[in-house]
Amino acid sequence: MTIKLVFLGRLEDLAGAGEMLLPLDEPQALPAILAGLPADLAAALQGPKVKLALNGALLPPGAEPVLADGDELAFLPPVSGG
Amino acid sequence: MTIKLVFLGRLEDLAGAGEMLLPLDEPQALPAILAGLPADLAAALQGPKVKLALNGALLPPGAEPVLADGDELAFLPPVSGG
Amino acid sequence: MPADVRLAEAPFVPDAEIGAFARAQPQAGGLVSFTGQVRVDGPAGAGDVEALELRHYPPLTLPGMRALADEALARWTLTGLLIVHRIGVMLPGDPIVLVCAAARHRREAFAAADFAMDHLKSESWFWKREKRGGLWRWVEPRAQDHADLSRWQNARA
Amino acid sequence: MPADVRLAEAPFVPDAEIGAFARAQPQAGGLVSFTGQVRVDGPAGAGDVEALELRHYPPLTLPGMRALADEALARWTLTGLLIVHRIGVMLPGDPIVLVCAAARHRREAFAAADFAMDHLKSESWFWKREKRGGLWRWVEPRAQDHADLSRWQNARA
Repeated sequence: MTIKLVFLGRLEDLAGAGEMLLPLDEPQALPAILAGLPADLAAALQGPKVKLALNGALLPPGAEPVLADGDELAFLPPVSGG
Repeated sequence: MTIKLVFLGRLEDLAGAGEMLLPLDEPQALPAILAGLPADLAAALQGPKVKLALNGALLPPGAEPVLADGDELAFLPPVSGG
Repeated sequence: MPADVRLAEAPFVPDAEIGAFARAQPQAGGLVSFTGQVRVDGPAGAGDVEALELRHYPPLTLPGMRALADEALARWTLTGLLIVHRIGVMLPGDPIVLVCAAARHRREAFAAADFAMDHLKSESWFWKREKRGGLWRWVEPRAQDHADLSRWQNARA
Repeated sequence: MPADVRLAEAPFVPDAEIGAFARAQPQAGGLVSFTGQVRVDGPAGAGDVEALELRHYPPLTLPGMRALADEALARWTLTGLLIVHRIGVMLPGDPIVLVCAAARHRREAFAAADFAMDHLKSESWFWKREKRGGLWRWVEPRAQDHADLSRWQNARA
């Protein structure tokens, strides 16, 4: 199974790409997925102002989604100002 | 000598024309000029909200101009709303 | 930066004016326009406005509009200001007034356009009559206009 | 009356949009437009913005703009509302955003356009980067945007 991570704004620069496809052996919770990423990226993705959207729907703060095949998880840093 | 009276807004309807040329024998103050006009028009021209402009310049409230040859006196009722 | 202030005796095209104004304002980050037009009241009815006429007093009208523009320029930092006002007889759908304000920052453009409209509506030397059911009738001042004006009498709103 | 809400991937012409919008609003007495454009900073300098890019997240961006339009329609009595927002790379002078609001009465048109801009700027899903001196840099949130938003959190402003 494969999941897709999407990085917006400055998180894209940190990740080196706007999207990342990850193969998974089985559904995994977010902390386990982050543990497989470079430490600086994982830290930035867990920043207090970063919001999450699972398959296009915003998650409430503190949600710890479990990702399965085909899921898309977007990391949304604060939007830019005027 | 001749003076010109200018009537704006609904005062024009009352006066029957937008302008009136009046021959004068000598310079006259406003009350004497108004005395020569139809009573209903004279009353309307003296309404508390009617402003006066002499030769294109607004007069302060209560001004009693004396008009001489070539003068133009405009009677300006309240302007219309939005 | 002088304002562009005009009386129009014939119909004008607001979007053409807005486009020309915008192209002259490359330093602006934000441009606000207000267009006032003679409303079409929907399916024709006896009470609808058939025509509108604006009369003015030339020695006062344009100088008054220029003074208003100067006040807006003094009050906000604008890169440009345009005021066009129709006089004469207008039909439903015709533009009556156009105000465009441009500024580096959008709040100044909004405030200046809003300010100019409130003052144009209530303090400019225009007398308006409307034709309904074939009869012309002068339009009286509105209390709302004075309320609108009072918004600007304290600090910079 | 549904709002017309669009993302534009290529340059658009605000005055053409404004004109088409206005011609579809004969029942409106007042139309307000706001155009935001990439500022030209004057004589070229090393600190000037050479280009601007807006990225977005498609599953959220347009739905969020539509929800904002619905909120404006619920809050004011409008005859029409148009929101067009660019995405992608823009150059100085290019339009970024256009909001048009039309209403029978001008104050509602002004308020709705102002409200839509405050919310578009601070709550829409756009991430902006600027190119200066050949280098791209992400633009951070601004405190001013939150102040702008707070204007709308009490009663109908």
